[in-house]
Amino acid sequence: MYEHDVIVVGAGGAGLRAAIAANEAGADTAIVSKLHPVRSHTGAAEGGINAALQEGDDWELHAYDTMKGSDYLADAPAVETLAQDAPEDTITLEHWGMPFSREDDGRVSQRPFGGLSYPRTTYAGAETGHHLLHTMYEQVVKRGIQVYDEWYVMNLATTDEDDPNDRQCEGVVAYDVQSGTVEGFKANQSVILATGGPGQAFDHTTNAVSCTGDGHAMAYRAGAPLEDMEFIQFHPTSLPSTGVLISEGVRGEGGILYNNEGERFMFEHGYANNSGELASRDVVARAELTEVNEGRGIEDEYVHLDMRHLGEERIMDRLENILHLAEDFEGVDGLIEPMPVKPGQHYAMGGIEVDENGQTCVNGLYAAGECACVSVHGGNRLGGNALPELIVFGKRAGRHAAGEDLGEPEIRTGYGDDVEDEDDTELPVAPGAAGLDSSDAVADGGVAAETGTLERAVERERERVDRLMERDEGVQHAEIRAKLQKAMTDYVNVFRTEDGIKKALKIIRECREEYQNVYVDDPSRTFNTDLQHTIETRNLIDVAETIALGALVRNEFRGAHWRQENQIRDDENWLKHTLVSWDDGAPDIFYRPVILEGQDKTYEPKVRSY
Amino acid sequence: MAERYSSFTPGGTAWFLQRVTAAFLIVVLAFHFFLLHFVNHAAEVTFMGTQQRMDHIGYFLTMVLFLVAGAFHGVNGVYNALVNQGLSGTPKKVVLAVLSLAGLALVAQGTYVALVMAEMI
Amino acid sequence: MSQSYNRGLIEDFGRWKEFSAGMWAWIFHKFTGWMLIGYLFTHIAVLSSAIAAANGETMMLAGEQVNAYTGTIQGLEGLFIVRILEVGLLAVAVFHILNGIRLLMVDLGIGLTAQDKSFYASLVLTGAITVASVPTFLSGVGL
Amino acid sequence: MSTQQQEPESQESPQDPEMKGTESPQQRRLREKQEGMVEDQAEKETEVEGETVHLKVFRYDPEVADKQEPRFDDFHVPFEKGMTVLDAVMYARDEFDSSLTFRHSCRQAVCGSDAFFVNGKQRLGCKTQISDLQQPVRIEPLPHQEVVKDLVVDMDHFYDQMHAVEPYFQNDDTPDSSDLEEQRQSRENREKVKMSTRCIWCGACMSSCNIAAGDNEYLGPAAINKAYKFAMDDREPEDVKEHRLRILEQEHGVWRCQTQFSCTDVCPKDIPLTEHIQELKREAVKKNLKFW
Ligand SMILES: Cc1cc2nc3c(=O)[nH]c(=O)nc-3n(C[C@H](O)[C@H](O)[C@H](O)COP(=O)(O)OP(=O)(O)OC[C@H]3O[C@@H](n4cnc5c(N)ncnc54)[C@H](O)[C@@H]3O)c2cc1C
Ligand code: HEM
Ligand code: SF4
Ligand code: F3S
Ligand code: FES
Repeated sequence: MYEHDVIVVGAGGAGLRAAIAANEAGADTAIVSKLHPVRSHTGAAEGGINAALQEGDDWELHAYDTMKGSDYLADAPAVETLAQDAPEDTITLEHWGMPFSREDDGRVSQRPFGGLSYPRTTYAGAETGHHLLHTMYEQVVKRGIQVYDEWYVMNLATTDEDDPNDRQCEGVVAYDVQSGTVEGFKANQSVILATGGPGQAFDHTTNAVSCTGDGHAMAYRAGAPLEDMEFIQFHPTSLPSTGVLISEGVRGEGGILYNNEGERFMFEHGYANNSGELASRDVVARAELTEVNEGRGIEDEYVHLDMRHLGEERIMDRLENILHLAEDFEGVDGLIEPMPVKPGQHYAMGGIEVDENGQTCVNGLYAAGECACVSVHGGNRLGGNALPELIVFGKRAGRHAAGEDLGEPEIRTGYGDDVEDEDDTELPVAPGAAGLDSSDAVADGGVAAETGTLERAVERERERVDRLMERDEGVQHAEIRAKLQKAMTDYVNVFRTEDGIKKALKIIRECREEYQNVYVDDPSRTFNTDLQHTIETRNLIDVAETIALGALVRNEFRGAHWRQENQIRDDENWLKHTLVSWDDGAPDIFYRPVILEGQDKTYEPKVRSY
Repeated sequence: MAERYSSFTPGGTAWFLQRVTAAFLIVVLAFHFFLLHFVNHAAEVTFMGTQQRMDHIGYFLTMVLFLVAGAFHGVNGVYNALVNQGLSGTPKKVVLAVLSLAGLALVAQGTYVALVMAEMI
Repeated sequence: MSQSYNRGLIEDFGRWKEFSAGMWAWIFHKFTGWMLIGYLFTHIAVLSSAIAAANGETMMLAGEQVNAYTGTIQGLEGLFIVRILEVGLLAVAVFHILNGIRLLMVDLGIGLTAQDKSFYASLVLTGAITVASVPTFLSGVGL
Repeated sequence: MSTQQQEPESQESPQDPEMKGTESPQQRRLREKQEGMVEDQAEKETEVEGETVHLKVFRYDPEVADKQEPRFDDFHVPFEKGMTVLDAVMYARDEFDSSLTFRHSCRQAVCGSDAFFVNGKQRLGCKTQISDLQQPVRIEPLPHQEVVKDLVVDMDHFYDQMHAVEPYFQNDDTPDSSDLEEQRQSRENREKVKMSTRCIWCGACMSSCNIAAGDNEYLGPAAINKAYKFAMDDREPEDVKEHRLRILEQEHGVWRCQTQFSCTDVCPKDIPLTEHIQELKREAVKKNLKFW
């Protein structure tokens, strides 16, 4: 067993930042990550970090843009914290040596990005995330923070009081990928989840193979609700064959979208008469799919993104790596031909419900980064707003987890008197646990005091691994995963219908049942990725279900979430967050109102037009 | 971290001299080859001829310098090659000593021969 | 439990087929360097016959009484095998010089992107110069 | 530039989706030909289309009886246009043998997990098109590193070397971040370090270097390049730069490099590693000469 004050699960941007902050606050901090830190998916972010740095810009504009971009589903206190802290935290990165692109006078460059009223996206070439990740890892090395890399966290060790708000997270159970041993990690103060996105729930995604929503699923099963899971951002410009992302930077610099008739459809078909290609992502993604659906797509699948007119010099200066991506993964030379692009799953706005300090309703359990939902993105994330979220809320979570006082949060978490808990949506199948395998962590009926919570959790996970390894026939996880991904992409994609979502829920149920018979073929304990992926697949099922449930109940069109049955933003009924919690193995849906009151102004919902 | 390298000695000087001698050797070696195989044929070399050439103080000095540079360059090159192959500890010290001695002997003998040729002894 | 596999010598020597230009250049440069220093020692040893010559020693060469130095050198030069060795030495030296120039350029950071081409050029030039000099080296050798 | 884009598109007949479906790949190829590009590539592709790719994959597992002695397994994977080596091994794993083990994550050449030894060269699996390779495609774990299992090698030594060069920015004198004041850096200077900052820690370079193979203590090209990134960054003060050079000019530092260039050849991020190492050698010499 290992023991530290603060245990950070995940070593992407959020995890590293949290660890640095906790370490600076004096806590003995350790990072446990299934990937070596520099392999985290933050490294794939291309575009940049939004921060109001320049004269003429200020945080209030940033907050305003973010609220508007979120389609008024973000919580103002979170958004304002983000906008206020982003500049300083970005400059801190610069002081840590992050190689930002520069202006002639030697200051960091900023570029325009979709949905922003001011060019405030701070960038480092077209590989901002790579530099962010590496710069922060360097600081982790400098501070000598302990990193357990290639340790896969399987579950949380949480006490099992009835009310999640009374539970305490005491540590995590992880297994060493290299050797296969399952061990407990005791957290004297707190556990911070920073496990990134759940993109693998879909089959066409810009996310890495490792983005399997483990943190979501673990927190969910420990009793922390998942918030706004139906809000999935589909990026309008991913390469059709692999899902590799072509940065929004291309459009920020002036790249143009064409359909197969050579029309600049964003304008010519009136999707966004003012901003055109720079309208927010959901608008552009829907526009592209509409073009394709109406027969104006190329090869019936994608549209063209053209940047040739920018000139070689500018492209080489600012978008060089886009050229490499298009060449290596699609075989297209962006200097002489337009690049094929289509929408791909990109980002999950929702996540583990936390307050401004990163804390969930379970004591001692924190979340930060893409796996968390403080709610700064609401219904739709603006490009360049995730990286500042990592550093701002990663840092806050780290400090608070290490015991620093950051003031009372304004955002509430967990089940409480401010939530609305009635729902008459009919479900096609019973969601949630199917049989033994899916019942979990918390409520195992044992008395917490007798043996330690962590010891019991470790025991349970060892048994789970043994069970998976012993079975030698059944289904393989890859089959289940592929089925799940296909269902999500077919039915819970950019365009959503009630029937479709219900079909998806049925398939998810089937996946759960099949998972009862899942087995791991590889008999070895050494670097058994088969085992790891099998455990991940189960997490994906849980996460996919919350996404589909959220999508089913929210019958309106807001931000990235579009419903055929009610294609308007329904502020009267839906200015509220969807929350799903794992209540004794069955999902429980409830709602919490959006906080639109900021420090000194209230954000009035306006029509979102670009 | 970096401390574990602190007991080593910087190797820049030898590296630099290896390049300087190389640059010098290019010129002199080419000259030497040309003179003794193309202008005068090696087969027609006589003691007289050699003595004549060596009488020019410039030529004499060039040849001695050629020798010193070549000896350093060659011996240092061999030493580097061995060190790069993972020679370390006592064997490394021994090799250094042996090579240095051989190099010095080479230069001494060569210089002596040159002095004789130049009829200075 | 976990234990890893060391592929041993295969790693170090078994992959020569997969070597790239720069690696071959390195090996050849090493080889030629060693040859050259070896020759330098021999060369000085041969030239040491000058000491004997200065002391007035003489020897017989092709029926003539000549001094020890002239005799030694011309005697050696008279041998076919020595001439052949000399051509070899020339090849070795020329390659070492040419590749040495290449390496000096590399050290100065010039033309690094053409490092493989310059290696091939060194090889070709070495071959050409060697072949071209064969007549000169072999002229008048007493067979 | 912008003049050549429309015509080919407008040649398509969008009215009839079926027609379009059948014609477009051909037209695309036509267009590519018109634009004088990738001709031979297109030809190559039609050759392999519909065929299978023959993979020979290195297998080893210390725990599994018939894998304790390393062996090569053959897989025949259906070829698809644009297929990468990573796609191929993933297919082999998901369809044929789920115990086939390799690291991978991003699928887009940024995480550096999947450097393999493919047909005799260190390459990133996700960035290597199958159509560029001769068959059978032989896939092995990175040479000069111990094999943990199948294509997974032990990276600890590589990480140790990366950590040995004090791989973090050092400047005690940064402006106050609450004043939102950044350190200034000229564009030229940022340009100078740009390539060096791209390293994704894949270890391909280290694996390809003979010297690193023979001398375990050699810092290796990636670590030296990491140090270069800081040493050449004007934002770090002079004394830190000297300190960095002192680390680098240790015996197992830059002098060990014999300019074999294989690191530069294999680097998937096209970092001019040899050039950077050489530049540091010169810097070190310059620094030493100052004291003569
Ligand atoms: C292609 C792409 C481009 C993007 N571009 C931008 C952009 O320009 N601007 C912007 O603001 N945002 C961008 N984003 C979004 C942003 O990059 C991500 O939201 C963000 O990087 C997520 O960071 P993270 O730290 O939360 O998670 P990640 O970086 O994904 O890290 C997750 C970490 O958790 C670990 N982990 C996961 N599960 C487990 C487990 N079970 N046990 C142990 N460890 C675990 C992983 O090893 C990893 O270290 C982009 C995203 C993508 C995919
Ligand atoms: C004439 C021009 C010459 C040039 C330009 C030249 C250049 C070089 C260079 C640059 C190196 C260093 C290689 C490295 O460390 O990577 C070297 C190595 C060496 N040189 Fe020369 N050299 C020349 C002549 C000679 C001569 C005359 C000798 C013999 C006396 C010689 C013997 C060696 C040896 C033994 C090495 C070491 C090889 C090894 O690494 O094993 N060189 N040469
Ligand atoms: S320098 Fe290149 S080859 Fe070496 S680790 Fe970095 S990216 Fe990989
Ligand atoms: S391969 Fe090795 S020898 Fe130098 S140039 Fe690269 S580090
Ligand atoms: S999978 Fe990330 S680099 Fe290849």
